[in-house]
Amino acid sequence: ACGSDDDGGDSGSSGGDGGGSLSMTMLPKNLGNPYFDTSTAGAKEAADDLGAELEEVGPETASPDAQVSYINTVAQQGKDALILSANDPEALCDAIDEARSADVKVVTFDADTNPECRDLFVNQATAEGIASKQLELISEQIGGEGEIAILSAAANATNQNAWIDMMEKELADNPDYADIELVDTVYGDDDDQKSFDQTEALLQNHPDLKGIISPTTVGIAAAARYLSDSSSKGKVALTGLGTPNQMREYVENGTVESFALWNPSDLGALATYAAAALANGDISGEEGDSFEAGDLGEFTVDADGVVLLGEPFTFNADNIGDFDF
Amino acid sequence: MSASNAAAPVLELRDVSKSFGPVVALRSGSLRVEAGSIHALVGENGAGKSTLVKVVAGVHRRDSGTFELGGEAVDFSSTAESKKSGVAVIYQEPTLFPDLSVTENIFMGRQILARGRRIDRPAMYAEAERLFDRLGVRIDPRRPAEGLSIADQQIIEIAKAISLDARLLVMDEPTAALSGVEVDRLFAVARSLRDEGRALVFISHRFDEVFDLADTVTVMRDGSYIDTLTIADTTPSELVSLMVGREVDELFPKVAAEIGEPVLQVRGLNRAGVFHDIDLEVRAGEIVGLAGLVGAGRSEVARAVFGVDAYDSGSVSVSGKPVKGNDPRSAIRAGMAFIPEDRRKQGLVVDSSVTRNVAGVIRRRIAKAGLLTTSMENRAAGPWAGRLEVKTSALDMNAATMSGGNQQKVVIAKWLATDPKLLIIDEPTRGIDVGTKAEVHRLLSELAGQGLAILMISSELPEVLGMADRVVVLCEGRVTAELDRADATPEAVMHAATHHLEDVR
Amino acid sequence: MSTRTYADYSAPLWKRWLLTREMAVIALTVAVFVYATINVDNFDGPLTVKFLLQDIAPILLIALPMTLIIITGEIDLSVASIMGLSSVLLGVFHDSGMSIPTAAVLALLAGLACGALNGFLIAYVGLPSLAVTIGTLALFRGIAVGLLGTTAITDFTDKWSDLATNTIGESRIPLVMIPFAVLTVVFVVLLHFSTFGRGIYEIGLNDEAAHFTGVNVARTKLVLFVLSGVVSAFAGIYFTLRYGSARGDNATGYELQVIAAVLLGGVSIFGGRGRLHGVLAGVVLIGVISSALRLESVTVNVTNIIVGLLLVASVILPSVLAWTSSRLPRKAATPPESRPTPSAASAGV
Amino acid sequence: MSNTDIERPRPEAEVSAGEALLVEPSRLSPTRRALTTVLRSRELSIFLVLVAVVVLATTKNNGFIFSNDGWRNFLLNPSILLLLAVGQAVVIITRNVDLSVGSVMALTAYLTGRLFIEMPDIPIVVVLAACLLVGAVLGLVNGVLVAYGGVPALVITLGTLYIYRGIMLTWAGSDRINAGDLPREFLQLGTRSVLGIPLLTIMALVVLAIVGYYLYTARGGRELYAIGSDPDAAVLYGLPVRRRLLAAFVLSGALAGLAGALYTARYGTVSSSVGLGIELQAVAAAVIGGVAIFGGSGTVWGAAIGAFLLVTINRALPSLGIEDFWQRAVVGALILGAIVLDRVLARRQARKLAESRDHS
Ligand SMILES: Nc1ncnc2c1ncn2[C@@H]1O[C@H](COP(=O)(O)OP(=O)(O)OP(=O)(O)O)[C@@H](O)[C@H]1O
Ligand SMILES: Nc1ncnc2c1ncn2[C@@H]1O[C@H](COP(=O)(O)OP(=O)(O)OP(=O)(O)O)[C@@H](O)[C@H]1O
Ligand SMILES: [Mg+2]
Ligand SMILES: [Mg+2]
Repeated sequence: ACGSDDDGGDSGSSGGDGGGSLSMTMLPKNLGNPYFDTSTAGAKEAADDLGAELEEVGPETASPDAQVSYINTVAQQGKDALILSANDPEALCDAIDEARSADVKVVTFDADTNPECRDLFVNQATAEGIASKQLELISEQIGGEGEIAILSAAANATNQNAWIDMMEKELADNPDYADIELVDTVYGDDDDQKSFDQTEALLQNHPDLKGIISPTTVGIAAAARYLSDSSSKGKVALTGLGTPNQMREYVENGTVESFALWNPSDLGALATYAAAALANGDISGEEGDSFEAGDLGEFTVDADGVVLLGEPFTFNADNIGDFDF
Repeated sequence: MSASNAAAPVLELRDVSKSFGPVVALRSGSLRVEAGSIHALVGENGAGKSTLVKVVAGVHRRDSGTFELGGEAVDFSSTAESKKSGVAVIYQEPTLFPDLSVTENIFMGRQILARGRRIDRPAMYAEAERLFDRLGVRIDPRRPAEGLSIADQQIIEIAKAISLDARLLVMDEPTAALSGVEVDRLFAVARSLRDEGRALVFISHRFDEVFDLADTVTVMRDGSYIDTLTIADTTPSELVSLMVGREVDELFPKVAAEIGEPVLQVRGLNRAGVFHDIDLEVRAGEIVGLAGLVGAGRSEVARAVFGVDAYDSGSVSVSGKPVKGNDPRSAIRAGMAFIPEDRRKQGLVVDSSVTRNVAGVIRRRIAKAGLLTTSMENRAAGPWAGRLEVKTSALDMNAATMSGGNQQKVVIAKWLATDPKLLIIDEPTRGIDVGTKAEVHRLLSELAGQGLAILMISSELPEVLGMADRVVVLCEGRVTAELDRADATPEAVMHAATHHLEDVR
Repeated sequence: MSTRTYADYSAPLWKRWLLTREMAVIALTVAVFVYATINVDNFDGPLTVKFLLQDIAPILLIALPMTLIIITGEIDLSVASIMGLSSVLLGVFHDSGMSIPTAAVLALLAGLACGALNGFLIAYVGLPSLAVTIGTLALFRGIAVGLLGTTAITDFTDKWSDLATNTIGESRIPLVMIPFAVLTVVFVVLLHFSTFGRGIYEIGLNDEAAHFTGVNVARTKLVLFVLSGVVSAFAGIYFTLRYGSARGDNATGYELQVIAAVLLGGVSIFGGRGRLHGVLAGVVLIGVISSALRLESVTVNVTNIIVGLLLVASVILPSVLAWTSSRLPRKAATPPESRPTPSAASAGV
Repeated sequence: MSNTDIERPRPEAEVSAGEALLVEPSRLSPTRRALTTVLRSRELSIFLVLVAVVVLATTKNNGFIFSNDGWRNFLLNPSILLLLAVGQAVVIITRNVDLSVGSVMALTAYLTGRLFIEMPDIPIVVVLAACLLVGAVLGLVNGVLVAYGGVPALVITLGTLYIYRGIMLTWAGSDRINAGDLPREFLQLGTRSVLGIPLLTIMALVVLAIVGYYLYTARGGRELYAIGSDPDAAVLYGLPVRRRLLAAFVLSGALAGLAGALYTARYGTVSSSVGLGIELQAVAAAVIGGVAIFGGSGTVWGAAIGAFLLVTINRALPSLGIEDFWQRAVVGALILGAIVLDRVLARRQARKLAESRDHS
């Protein structure tokens, strides 16, 4: 690991409150979401590594207006950096602008805002990568033909929508998937009970459904729980993006064969390193800038200020025991 | 009915007092009731009878004085305790639960239980029917109490009380709404209860009933005990002078006024279930008394005339100009003023200041472009409060803290401030002490003398007879007599007020 | 006729103004503000006032008509749903090619219609406002969510969004405070200096007596619910432009925040009591507390607990005080002078 | 209206549907009377609406009810709301309201998870009892403040709505409960069926039956109605008003507490949004089921059917080809329809009463 860069602390920042060290705020979509709990844990480790101060705040429910207040607070506090997963690509921009004019560096992770609004976006995986991974998994599980449906987060969740678009496009274009029909897309709003009920509704309204893709950790866990004790268990395949701890039970009992995800902890850590690099003035967020991210290695900024973490990883019964997050 | 000291009276109250804030409702009440007797309690409105009853019932806690039941000192803090000690009370105002059935109302809290502490509805229905048979009435024990007439509500209260099997039964004006036949049945029941050795307290304004039923009578005046007499040794006129404490004539300073043009004309006013074919006329300078039993529909007629209630058909006009129905504002514009019977609920906003109350109706007139300030209201209200000599230290005092008489003055001030042509006044002196009563009467006479037309509703016959130039009698929502001052004897009015009932039953 | 004269007031001016519930709330608000300025880092920063006012603006706006409604003894739980509906309508109309002003006028009209529906059912059909507005809370929100699903419309031009976020000139006061100030003046005059306002208090204290003195109870209530609908729609439009996002679930739960602030400001839920300056202080108090706690990185849960406790305390305290003061004079009361007559002997039969 | 209805014909025999309103004793036989009462009841009409919704949805989609999962979900999904609606109905009958039930439910849902995490071997019954108890205590707090503070329940429970949820969220911090934290037998509680009826539904129905029976046949139950019907008269009458109010709030709290535990069993996870806004649904279920918001009338049976209707409509809308986004609008319309209908019927009854007085 590279040592903490103490004396770079106040360069380029309006000087936070702590004397010298960087102070950053982590603002996930909402609190109490296991996915973000994991990413925050990663971010905290990275912050410790950097000798920076990192604080997590956030709303109870994933809505953009609740996030705005927290972004405003960061502006008031004059923090060095804000690391944020956006609940809406547009709605936060005014507040972010205000924070940036108070010299706060803004890094989005997991879910982006419009590229003009923020300094950097740390992308977990390319949208194409995520979309095709999930299609690959579901196709494998249902034997390449039949009806499938998508259980997403909120209908205006940026990243989910991007993935769904990609999936639709690929389903139409890729001859391998010619026999797969996407019959419905429903939204569980990253709310547990709603996702659960939506799963039920999907099964009820599409008796011939063969598979469900849920590209959100809350959704896949709720759907798995519904399936695991319904008569559709084993008949309807389920895949998507989930965390191993939440999904372990369902993989072990056979409800779910495999699912994908990157390591949210790494994602949080990378976002933190990127934010620190920006705040310290090591990089400006231009395409081609590169920075060290501790154990994760060196990363380069791509077009539109995007930093890519890597390809998603597939979890299944053989490997799930090796992970704990 | 524990076997306590046999010589001790069932109920003994000595020097009991009770105040509500500044209002002294009961100054020094005393009452001694023996087992196996019916004890009448008489006194004017506001004499404190109901307050005394409520102390016995545990509704109010006395401020001082002694209170013994069967020789033992008691101090009830809830009605549940008094019930447990064998006291049953029929309150002046019915206290029924409108959503529940008649039977449930009778047995609430002490329902007949079957096995497993389960309420035994059939047994309760049977018992209720037995009670109604004893009272000689037919009421469906299963129907809800909602929508029962006042008389039927009162009968249920009576059934409730006698079913309690109490050693002391207090009845606060139980007969006010009952017809002759119903009263007779009630009295028969009361006598049989007395003969079983129970004690009864009976409050009534009707002397014929007091002399018919009671053995002993206690007179109260102004919150204080005056005297206790055996019925055999007294006469109605003695009771009246004890009650009033002065000559009755003095109470009604009627001055002759010149009677002018008709001001109020009511033609064929109808409202299903309430009143029918009401024709009324009140002339300038005239006081018309509207008499009848409680529940006869007098207040309803007045309310409909003034427009706070709707009517189905008929017409109301003031000085020849028709007044829109169900719209108090157009009645006010036409020159009507209405002093309702329930001061605290309808006449006043008791939690508001004297100013706000007095300026309540005229505020649209004193406002400039719809805007007004408290000082504008004070300027307008002050003189009116002064003319009626409202006893208060400042105009921003809440009306809630005032005595009933003063509250009534505030209401009168509020309406006189509108400079009306017609004043409708419902129970002008209810709950007002004797001194103020005379003041109110003098004021009404004076106003009539100045050419105001007055329609006065009163349950006190002497008041009606003493004040009115003409008496219109209502019975079951119909006009049954119209008597000139000369013809209006108590007998004539009471006959007209009840004959309809007796014809039907 | 001898005419008495009276003092206008029973207590001197300062007592009538300072020893009030409203002043207590204002004092508490000032105290919390001063405390936060001294002790909370960055609370004294240049952005605080702006953000604070922007955050509480919708609540301030809706609290105005809500105060009047609660003073009449009614309640309007549907305000946040009307905000959501007007937000969605603004978005949908704008999306279909209308200019923002046209869409905003239509959204305001929709708010008016919503308020009129509430008012009609409550004032003229005579239904309890609690039940009616629980129903319309679901209905209006349901229409909003139904129209837009969970998608959002976000393509509002900056020109209009800036109106909602910019400040007045160089000051730190957001532009939205101008319409708010105008509305405040209107509502203060309406409630405290007009015949209509006197009627509002009378209805709350005793609607029967108000009816008897010629106050048009039904029409007054209808007007208030209509005002509430229009102001809520206005708040919804502001909310939409501020966050640049028209969503069906915008402002969910705001009704309880508004009501909490109004009650905290000294308005009695039974009606008849309360003043606008207390209410505005109540809104600011909650805003200052949340803002200060957010700066201290205290979670919103703690803020909610504090608001809840304040609310409970604000209704319980007067009862407790009344109870204790009613106990005191009881002991001090002197027995009334005893009358001569009563004796057991004369009562003997 | 035919004369065959009459057992003891009388000269002026004019028996109408308004018979029950007459002052004099009814002339109908007890069975007929019971039948008219049922036929005219709000519970029946709302039940018929429920049947209509189910039939419609089933004709469009057989699986709505005629499939293993369809049948199970039909019974299972409303159970939690049913518990809350029963408690809420009891409180509303006393002319109060309990807005804190959603927060109480969230608190005990989290408590359930915590208990299993701290003490993995704890018996399920103990957890259920603990949740009932905690709910009862929270309800008691509401009850004490309302009954002894003499302040409106709306304000108090609005305050405790914030406080209880705040406590839950502060306590939970950022941990949430996952299915993996809970024992399998407990999760099965949420899904197991006995004789084709889910266990959760059986529990809810048992509670419903007990409360319904109590309200109808116990003195205490009837006193709750009396208190709601006229609180002042209840005091004058000497009913133990405060004690009964406490009991009503404790019951509502305890049932919300139980609902929290069952929520965890059913959904397996506890997030911060458990029970958010469900208080208004519980009030809505009661109101739709015919419990008057001003107290004194209505039954828990009605509230239970109301809860079933609300949840079932939600499930049926997609089958009927309506996006489920419109569900809340339908619920709102239902509530308004229910209270307007009540008012229309009450007015008609009042008119009949007035007329019957003229003829008597
Ligand atoms: N709760 C109360 N608060 C204030 N004053 C009261 C209250 N109850 C009674 N009073 C006042 O106490 C006085 C005595 O009232 P009470 O009802 O005992 O008279 P009453 O003899 O029963 O009269 P009536 O014959 O009209 O029934 C009245 O002046 C009344 O206004
Ligand atoms: N709660 C009620 N429900 C239905 N009808 C009622 C009710 N109370 C009164 N009535 C009816 O309204 C009519 C008028 O009653 P009300 O008591 O107002 O008459 P009143 O002559 O003014 O008596 P009071 O001397 O008490 O003022 C009566 O026919 C009565 O039966
Ligand atoms: Mg009396
Ligand atoms: Mg009357």
